[in-house]
Amino acid sequence: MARVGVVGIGHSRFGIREDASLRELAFEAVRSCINDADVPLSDVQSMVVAIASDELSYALQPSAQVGDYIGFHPKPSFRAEAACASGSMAVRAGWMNIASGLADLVLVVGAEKMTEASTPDVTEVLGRAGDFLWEHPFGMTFPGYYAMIARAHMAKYGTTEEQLAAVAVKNHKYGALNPNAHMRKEITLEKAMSSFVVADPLKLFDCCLVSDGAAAILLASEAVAKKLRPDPVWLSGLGLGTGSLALAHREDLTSLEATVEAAGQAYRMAGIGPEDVDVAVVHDCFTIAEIVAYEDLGFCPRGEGGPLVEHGETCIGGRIPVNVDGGLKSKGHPVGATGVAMAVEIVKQLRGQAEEGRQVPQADVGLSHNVGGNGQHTAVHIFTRA
Amino acid sequence: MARVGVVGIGHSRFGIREDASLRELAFEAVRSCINDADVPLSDVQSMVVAIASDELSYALQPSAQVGDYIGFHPKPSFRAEAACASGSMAVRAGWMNIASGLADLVLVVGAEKMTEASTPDVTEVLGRAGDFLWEHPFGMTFPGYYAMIARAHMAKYGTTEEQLAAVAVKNHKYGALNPNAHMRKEITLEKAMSSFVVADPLKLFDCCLVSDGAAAILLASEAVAKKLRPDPVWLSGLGLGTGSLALAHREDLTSLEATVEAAGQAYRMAGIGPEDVDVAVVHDCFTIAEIVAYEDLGFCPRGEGGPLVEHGETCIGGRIPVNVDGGLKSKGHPVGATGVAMAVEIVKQLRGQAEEGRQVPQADVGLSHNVGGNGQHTAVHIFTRA
Amino acid sequence: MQFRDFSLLVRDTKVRGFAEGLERGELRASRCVGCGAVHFPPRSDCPTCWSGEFTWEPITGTGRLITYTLIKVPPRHFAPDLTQRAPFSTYVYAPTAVGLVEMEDGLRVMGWVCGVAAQNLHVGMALTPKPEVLDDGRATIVLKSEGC
Amino acid sequence: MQFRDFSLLVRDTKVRGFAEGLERGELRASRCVGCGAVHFPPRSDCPTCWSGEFTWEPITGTGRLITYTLIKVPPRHFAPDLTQRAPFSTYVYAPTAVGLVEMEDGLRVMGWVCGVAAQNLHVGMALTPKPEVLDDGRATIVLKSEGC
Ligand SMILES: [Zn+2]
Ligand SMILES: [Zn+2]
Repeated sequence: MARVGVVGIGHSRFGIREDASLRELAFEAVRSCINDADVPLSDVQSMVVAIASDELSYALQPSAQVGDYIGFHPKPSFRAEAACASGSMAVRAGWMNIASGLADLVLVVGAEKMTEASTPDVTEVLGRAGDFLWEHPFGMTFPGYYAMIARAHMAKYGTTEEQLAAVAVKNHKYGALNPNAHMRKEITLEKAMSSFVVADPLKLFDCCLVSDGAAAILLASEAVAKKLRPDPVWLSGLGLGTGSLALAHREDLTSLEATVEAAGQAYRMAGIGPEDVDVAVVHDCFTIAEIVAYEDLGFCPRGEGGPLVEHGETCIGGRIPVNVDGGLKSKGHPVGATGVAMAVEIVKQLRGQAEEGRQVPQADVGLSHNVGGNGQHTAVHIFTRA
Repeated sequence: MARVGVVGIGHSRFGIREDASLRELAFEAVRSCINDADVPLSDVQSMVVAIASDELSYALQPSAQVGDYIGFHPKPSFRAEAACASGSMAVRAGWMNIASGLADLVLVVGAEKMTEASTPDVTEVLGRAGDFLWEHPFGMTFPGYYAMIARAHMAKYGTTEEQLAAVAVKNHKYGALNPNAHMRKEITLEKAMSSFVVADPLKLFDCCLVSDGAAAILLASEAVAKKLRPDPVWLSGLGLGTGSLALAHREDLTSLEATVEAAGQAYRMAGIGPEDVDVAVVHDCFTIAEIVAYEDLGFCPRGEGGPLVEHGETCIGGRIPVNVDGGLKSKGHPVGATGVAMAVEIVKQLRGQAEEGRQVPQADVGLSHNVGGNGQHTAVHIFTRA
Repeated sequence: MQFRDFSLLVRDTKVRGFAEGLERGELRASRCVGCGAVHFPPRSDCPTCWSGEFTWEPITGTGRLITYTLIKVPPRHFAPDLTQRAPFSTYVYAPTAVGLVEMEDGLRVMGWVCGVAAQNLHVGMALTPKPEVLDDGRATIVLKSEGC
Repeated sequence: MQFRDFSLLVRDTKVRGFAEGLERGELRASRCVGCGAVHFPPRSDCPTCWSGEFTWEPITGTGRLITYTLIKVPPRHFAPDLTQRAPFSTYVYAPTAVGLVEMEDGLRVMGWVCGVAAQNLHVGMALTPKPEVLDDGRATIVLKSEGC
């Protein structure tokens, strides 16, 4: 199968970006990506844009805002979407664009402007990522769905609220070292445990931030990638799985079928297993989601996700470092940007360019895991140096 | 380059479908597609879904509603979007999915449920397909943009309101023969000319209908397509172009740069020219759009689009039959479904399966043209029998 | 655009019979005429046998709570100060618990938990799903404890 | 979600200086410090030289109408009976014409046409774009005929 390499990465600062609109955020990421790749934008043949919400963007075809503002027209561009996993859909479509032979240099951009809307509005829009017809009418919010997953995990495996909080403490520790992170400050277990309840058992510090931001990567065919730089990182495994719309229909409420499916596809395609992964970014929209991801990705046996983080095994130096960029939890979660930002982080780690204190030593194989809604879509991507 | 064939087509009835929700409409199209292909859905490996508006769907990741309802999970699926051209983005992504080697049997579904919202709400949402920041605040609506294009075309080429009306009369004539059409009734030139003004010079009968509906096609790799049926239609040319977000930035207001770009790509890839096209469906969201499409696609010289339709050259028997399914004008325009429905129609024509009175004789080469917004995105696809 | 109420949402579709059932105090699943599969939430098209014919049957009896949460930060459509229009269920139920019960035949029903103090909720407890018409005349689904 | 007014839309971005200009009666384009390109609608990032530094300059003088329309069916945010909140420009301007003028330097400005009867509008006529503060205190852009 065709090889596709990453030859450029760009990332805006995540946060409450009152200084920048959706298109201006995207420009910021594209400029840094083009600079990193050292390729003029005029050489790029095609683009895929991820933006999760029309409504938050006040626009149909929000990708046109990005294409217009970076001056990309009349070249091909379209939007890929799967809620919070939109960024990974764009990465996947970018890969297909090249592997199909349609283009050999493709820009992938993810962006979201979320903080203009009020918190109840954002809660409303994100809540619709679940089953808006049969579950949303019960006051179900986005945290509510994950709260139900957490409650089921606690009942089945004895997972504790302290273990959930340990995810937050770890991710804030690394986020504090990431200049692009939304909230660059460490938190204590006590602080996390005593924060107010959003949807029991999830507390404020179990929930990711609502952020503005953008990220971009430049993908190239094998021949072009090798010409452009000595160290392309290869996008070697792609997996995409889906799950039932209603949480009620999940056979096992403590696992995301979509992740298991996506991980299986990606490992097979890359010819590796979970034990080969040196560094991972997983979708910690809520702390419980990171624990479930450990298990679904095969980083530990079922039910042992809580102890894994509690014992520091997902810190640098542990068995498998996870979310050493701060994760969605502390780096922030501008939904459309997230999947692309995950690719940026893994490439950074594999190039050895992460900031001091959060670089995983000798990282040759990286994995990203990106979930849409409460498991309706999951993408798993594997990146390798060789 | 890899060949991709169409091995199944499905189409719901378009109209004010109070009897069916978004997911139920999609099911209707998928069922008819699977029946047409005579392949179990369990053999299909991947899916791409086109839905234009999150907001009209009351959902983030609206594609999950379709995947869940047809029972597709845990298999891969994502949404492709470019407003009214979303359907063609899904067709393009489906092609890439196969040509890249990721899958060899891919379902492409387009759907939209529009008539639940009020007319001012739909007008509002569609108006945001243009430049919502710098042009929408001037009361600009979707018809307003095309009215400005019409006014410029009239000033430059002497195009008349009667010529615009002739497009409507032709499309209603053929739509009356299409059992899936929203409005199956012929209209007279007098009726079209005397209808009320929506955005001067565009009158009610210059505007397409707001409809509910869905369409689906099944794509296959060359080897699988040949195994499945003796008469696959090949998707031989793909073009995707983009244009400025603001109408103000178009160098020539009487042409869509995105169409010119997309047509050039598609003709090159298929190795044909406009003179080789036997039947076409073009994006007649407004009558002026069909006239501009004639010129941008090379069916006639610049400025001669008005006379072309006036002289019956785009009827069956004329130089190039266009929109003999009724077009968006009379068949209806459930935005996400439209691009996929266009593919369905061209395959039907190339198979010789169109209803009596609207089958183009000896159609070997067909073309679809699908515009997002007022020219921010355009896809041109070429289908061939050989 | 505003959130619309539950009954309205299903009224426009082939499962509108569900809304009619709710109003009559009946919680209904749909059964596929083609293959006999029973679905809740109800469906009107079968992805197994592709039939589009379904009949209605009531969901009765008691189920077991398999998970739950207490929503403390409600979405906009339940936030009383932020919208004048209270859809479907009014905010009086928030922050009451929302639960998911599994019936004996395996069907699962989501609803508001009624008559159990938050600290007494536990996975495995018996609850009975019932439709309930609220004082604003709109229907919802409630999971009732014994004696509630 | 409601449509927000124009000034608010640009206030959150790097082109917020445009809104400030409007309120002072000045219609502003932006000029790229890197390559000198002038943009309207204004930009704050240059896709030619990738500079992010821009200065403001007023758009003055008279342009030619290159196209126009009369919006007879307004979108929701201009439909007075359908929303209590009148954003940016109030409906008093609908169904007045909306036009696009091209200035001598090639910049194009969209705005409400003022002081010309519908039947007297024609492509090529001279109009002067000006900001105008309406009686609700919000600013808009108006294309004025001589003497208006
Ligand atoms: Zn069945
Ligand atoms: Zn410049």
